Amino acid sequence: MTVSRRKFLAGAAGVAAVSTLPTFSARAAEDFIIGTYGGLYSEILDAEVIPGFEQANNVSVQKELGWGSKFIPKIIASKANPPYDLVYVNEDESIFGDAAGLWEPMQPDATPNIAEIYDIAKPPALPQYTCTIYEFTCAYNPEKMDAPKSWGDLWNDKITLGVPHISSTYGMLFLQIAAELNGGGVDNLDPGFKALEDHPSMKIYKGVTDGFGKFRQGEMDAALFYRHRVQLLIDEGLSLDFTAPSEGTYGMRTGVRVVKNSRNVEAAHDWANRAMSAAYQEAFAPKLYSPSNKTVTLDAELAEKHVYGAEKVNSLKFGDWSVLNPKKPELLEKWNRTFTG
Amino acid sequence: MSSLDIEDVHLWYGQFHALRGVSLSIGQGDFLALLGPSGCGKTSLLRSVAGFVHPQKGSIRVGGQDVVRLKPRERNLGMVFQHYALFPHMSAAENVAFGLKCRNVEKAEAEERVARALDMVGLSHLADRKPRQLSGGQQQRVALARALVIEPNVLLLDEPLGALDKKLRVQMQSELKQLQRKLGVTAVFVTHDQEEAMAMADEILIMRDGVIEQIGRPKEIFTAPRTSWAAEFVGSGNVLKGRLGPAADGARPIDLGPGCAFALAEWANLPADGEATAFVQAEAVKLAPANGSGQGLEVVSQRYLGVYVEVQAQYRDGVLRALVSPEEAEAFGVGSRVTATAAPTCVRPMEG
Amino acid sequence: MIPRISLSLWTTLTLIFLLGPLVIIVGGSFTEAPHVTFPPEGFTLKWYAQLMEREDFLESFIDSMVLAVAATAAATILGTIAALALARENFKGREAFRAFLMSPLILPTVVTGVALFQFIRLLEIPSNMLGLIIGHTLITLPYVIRTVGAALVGLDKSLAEAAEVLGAKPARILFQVVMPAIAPAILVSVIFAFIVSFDQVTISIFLTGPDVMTLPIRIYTYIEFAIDPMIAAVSTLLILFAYLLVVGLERAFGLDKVFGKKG
Amino acid sequence: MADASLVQNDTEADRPGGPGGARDGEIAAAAQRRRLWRRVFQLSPITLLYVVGLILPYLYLLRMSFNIYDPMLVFREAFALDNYIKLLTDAFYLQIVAETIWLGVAVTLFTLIVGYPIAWQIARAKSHVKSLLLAAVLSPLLINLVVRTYGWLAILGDNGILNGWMLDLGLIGSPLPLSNNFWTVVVGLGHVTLPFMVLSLVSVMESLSDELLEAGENLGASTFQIFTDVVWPLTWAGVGAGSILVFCFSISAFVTPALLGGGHVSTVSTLIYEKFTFSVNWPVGSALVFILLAMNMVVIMIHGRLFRHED
Repeated sequence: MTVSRRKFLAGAAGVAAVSTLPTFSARAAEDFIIGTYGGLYSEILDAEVIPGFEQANNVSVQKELGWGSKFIPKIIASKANPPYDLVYVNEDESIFGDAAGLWEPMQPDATPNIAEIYDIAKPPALPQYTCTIYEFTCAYNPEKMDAPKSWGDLWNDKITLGVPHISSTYGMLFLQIAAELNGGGVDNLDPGFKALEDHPSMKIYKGVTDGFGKFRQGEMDAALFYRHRVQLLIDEGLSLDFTAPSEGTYGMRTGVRVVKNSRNVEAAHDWANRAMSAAYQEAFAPKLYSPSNKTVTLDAELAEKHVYGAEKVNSLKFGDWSVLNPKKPELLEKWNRTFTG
Repeated sequence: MSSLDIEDVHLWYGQFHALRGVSLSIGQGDFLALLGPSGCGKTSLLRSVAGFVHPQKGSIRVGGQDVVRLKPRERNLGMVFQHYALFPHMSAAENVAFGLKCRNVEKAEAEERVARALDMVGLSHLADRKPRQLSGGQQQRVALARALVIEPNVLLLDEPLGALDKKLRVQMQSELKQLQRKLGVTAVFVTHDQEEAMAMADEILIMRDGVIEQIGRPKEIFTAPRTSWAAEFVGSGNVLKGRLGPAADGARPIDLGPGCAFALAEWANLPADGEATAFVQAEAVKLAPANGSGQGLEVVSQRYLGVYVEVQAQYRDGVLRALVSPEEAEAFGVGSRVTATAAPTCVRPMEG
Repeated sequence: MIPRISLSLWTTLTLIFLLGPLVIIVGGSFTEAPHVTFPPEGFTLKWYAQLMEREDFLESFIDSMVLAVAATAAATILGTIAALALARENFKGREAFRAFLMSPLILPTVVTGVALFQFIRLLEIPSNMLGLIIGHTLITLPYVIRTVGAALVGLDKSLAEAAEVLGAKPARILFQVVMPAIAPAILVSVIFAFIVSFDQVTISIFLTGPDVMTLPIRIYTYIEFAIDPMIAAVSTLLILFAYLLVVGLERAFGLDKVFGKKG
Repeated sequence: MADASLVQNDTEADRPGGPGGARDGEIAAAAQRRRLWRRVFQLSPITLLYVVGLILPYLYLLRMSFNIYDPMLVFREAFALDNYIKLLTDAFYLQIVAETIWLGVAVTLFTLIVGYPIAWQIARAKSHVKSLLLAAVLSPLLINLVVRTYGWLAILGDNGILNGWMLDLGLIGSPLPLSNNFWTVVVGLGHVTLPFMVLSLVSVMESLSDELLEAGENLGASTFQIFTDVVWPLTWAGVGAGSILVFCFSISAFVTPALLGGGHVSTVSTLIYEKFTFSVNWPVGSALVFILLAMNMVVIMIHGRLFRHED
């Protein structure tokens, strides 16, 4: 009894001591660290991208899974010795980091594939190596309402409107749409707050998982939502459809940036170049991540489900992040004032 | 203050038959001691009266009213628990006042009664102390005051003195008895200490394995135990077993071997011939030096008990105990030979 | 009678409340539908089979194990020494020091994580595991100090006195009298610390890195659309694991010493 | 370990000087030095850990809270009280602070009401029933925080399991709005903090003897009176120990309020998280941390008053 207890404690202490040892060793030079998304995204990277990249650059890729909102604070906290070589970011985060000096300057020469990217997804339109283009469409339940012609049709007391939380890119865009419908705009978002607040029946959703749950449970009848994710729900058999209202739809460009003071700038640019390649984007296309590369060709059935083709891509509107980014603290505060408590 | 009548009470704990048809009756103001070894059912009986256990059969009447269906709080019985069960977060006075509060006694009256109760047990000066600031004896008194202040129909005491040292216990015994007399409250007292029972009770009930072995006045229990088990338990004398002889001089001798000359003055209920069992108190045994060596009984030990000396002598079937004065005892040293006898009226027949 | 019935009814409702989410998750792990449904549709083990092929989840499980064992060991050793010291040293500001040691409980764990991360980056410590161990040790220490401290308060002083009278040296008193007497409390704190560390999300969010990714964070980043039945399967296995751990420790050391006694 | 005696009591020896000559003084001084070293030896490892893992990081945050937010640079070095002044003069933030406290109190009351009876059952149960009940009470701790939270969403949603059952049974005509409000968060937090409350209560209730309850009953107290006058005051210490754990846990939680509150519940903790991640406003976020900390201290002081040991 006494012996077993002592052994147990000694064993535990031993395991603890040994287990920490290897982790004290400093980060090896050949490690290449990226901050990227979990779930499906990371699985495709593992299967389709990383093996080839490792071989070409003689590095070992290590992923940290998360989101830009987690990567960016970590980069800010350790500017001189960044925890990543490269991170995946949304357009607003890319622009924010540019202003805050978090990125290595873009090198078009080191990333020749940038030539194949749609103009709206690369400098000067956007300082980012873009690999995916999303559309925020207007999803609605056809059993509850007719296809909305305008975003304004969502202000309708027969339906519950899903409103994305402000802490996401599309949350701010929807706020802007609401403002624009009511005489405001990117410089004056107050009418948007008022419109959301006045909606007879609205429900806030926080992120895609929450949105999925609320659509599945029938808690939301219409909402601005990722188009490819609505498609997933439709394929699942939910009574759902999507449409582009007359005011148009917003898009979002996601890509990578090389983190300032990266120890593998060269390899990082190679990754960026690959992320913009047709091969990379074709690997992601079956899972409905829409390409930013003009040369990617998709068969008709798949193309139907994608933000695809120059005409479609160029029809998208984009947020003016140089204006919106600095407003984030203020918007968050106003949001909390309006909708909580 | 009421009489207590218990009739044919049976109690099972699952398969275990703890009380097997107990009946007794005590009058108003009487003090009954429940005596018996642990596990005999005495505490179960007390708790049945209090209402904490529910006999499956039988009736319990307090002052003529059947209380079996009443909850403990409706029975108006005072109880002093083995470990006092004082509420640790309340002062002595608050503890005593608790029962009055439950009865919605008016505040002024309650205060007065609490003060009186505390005064009665001599603790007025410690009214504001918490139980853990009191000594064992003081806690005991608070528990007693708490049980009495509600003017209970019957006072139940569950080995209340068990946790005290001997000197304090003896002192509390007499105080308790005096108080009970003075208030005239009917009391039932559980103990496993026969001396305590003798010292305090008007009536003693000896229990064994869930049945009443004997009930009677202390003197009766002491001088005439009904069975040899009771005699052993009380431990006050000798159980004699032997063949009865024919009557002579109004008594029938009982054959216990050489050196013993005992006879029964009362034999009406005994068989005309054959084995009989009798009881004789140690004090009643008279010893005399035997004539000549090898005759009579051999004294095997002497035990000094203060007023008396207990002399043990080996007879044919065992050891005979006799209480003699210290002066007399000098004649009966260990190894000396004696003869033993007793007045025939002191030798009582038993049930075996 | 009525109070007793309502007490039982209330307890039953409480048990449903406590176990409800568990039942749904465990049930959901066997569903044939692509997302967790209740009651489950059909019965399949395919989600478990799918999970078995996931090396990343296995790696995260190992990371979490290593971390939880290290943090638990560190917290138990440091916490027990501190509790012993607090129980017998009588210095000025002892109560303030005790309160200070309990402070990780009152600090929001996510902030502790952020603050610790910033500080570790400031020192340019390259190991994320070290940061995680420090963080987890800090948030589990109060449980150890509380539990062991409470046991020391209740410890019969005459035990140590008796040993001293018998001529035992201080070290012997500590290891053969005091430690065995508080062993159940130490065991309880080991269990608590392990569970708290193993399931810690908030402090780990910023402290995990490419070299270590604990299982709760893996789950957190894996959930994209909904809890799919594979996540339900992971959770079910973890519940099973935790139960086995508690039962195993209980068998080995006897929890009844702590929770079994009745006044 | 120089002296492991538990019976050691330093108070007397600590008294400097006293009667006796210089030699005695020397011995006393040596003993005092030994004691000092012993304390240093025992308490320095843990102190070091706290300094490195807690004090220095928080000091860094404290310094940050005096900086000024800058949309471009994240923060500008400064030494200004602006953040605190802004937060403490803004009714909105004060309201969030008040709501956070209310959330903590509500969860504490919830766990107390739900947990007290089951703690009583556990304390009075026979050993095998006791083990089962304890296992059930501990089970919320065994399930992953995120998974558990989504589990609650599945149960409490408009068309969730609970509403579904109640509709099927005809108890309600239309779904009740059970999710995404303050009380959903209370239920979710109450679920995971219940073990802390129940275990604290059980340990106190177990030392409550049956004799005390019987004494109350015998003296004529009703079940209610026994509860209010005997059981409740004697388990008050357990309530105190449990409530401080539950309260602190609740006000510093952020995943549960963020997910179960459906964007309608803000606490100081969710606010801090958003300030650090979404709006990258570290100075204000840091200042909020210290406001939360001050709030905690006040609550703990009040708690200490409320649950003060007598004598």
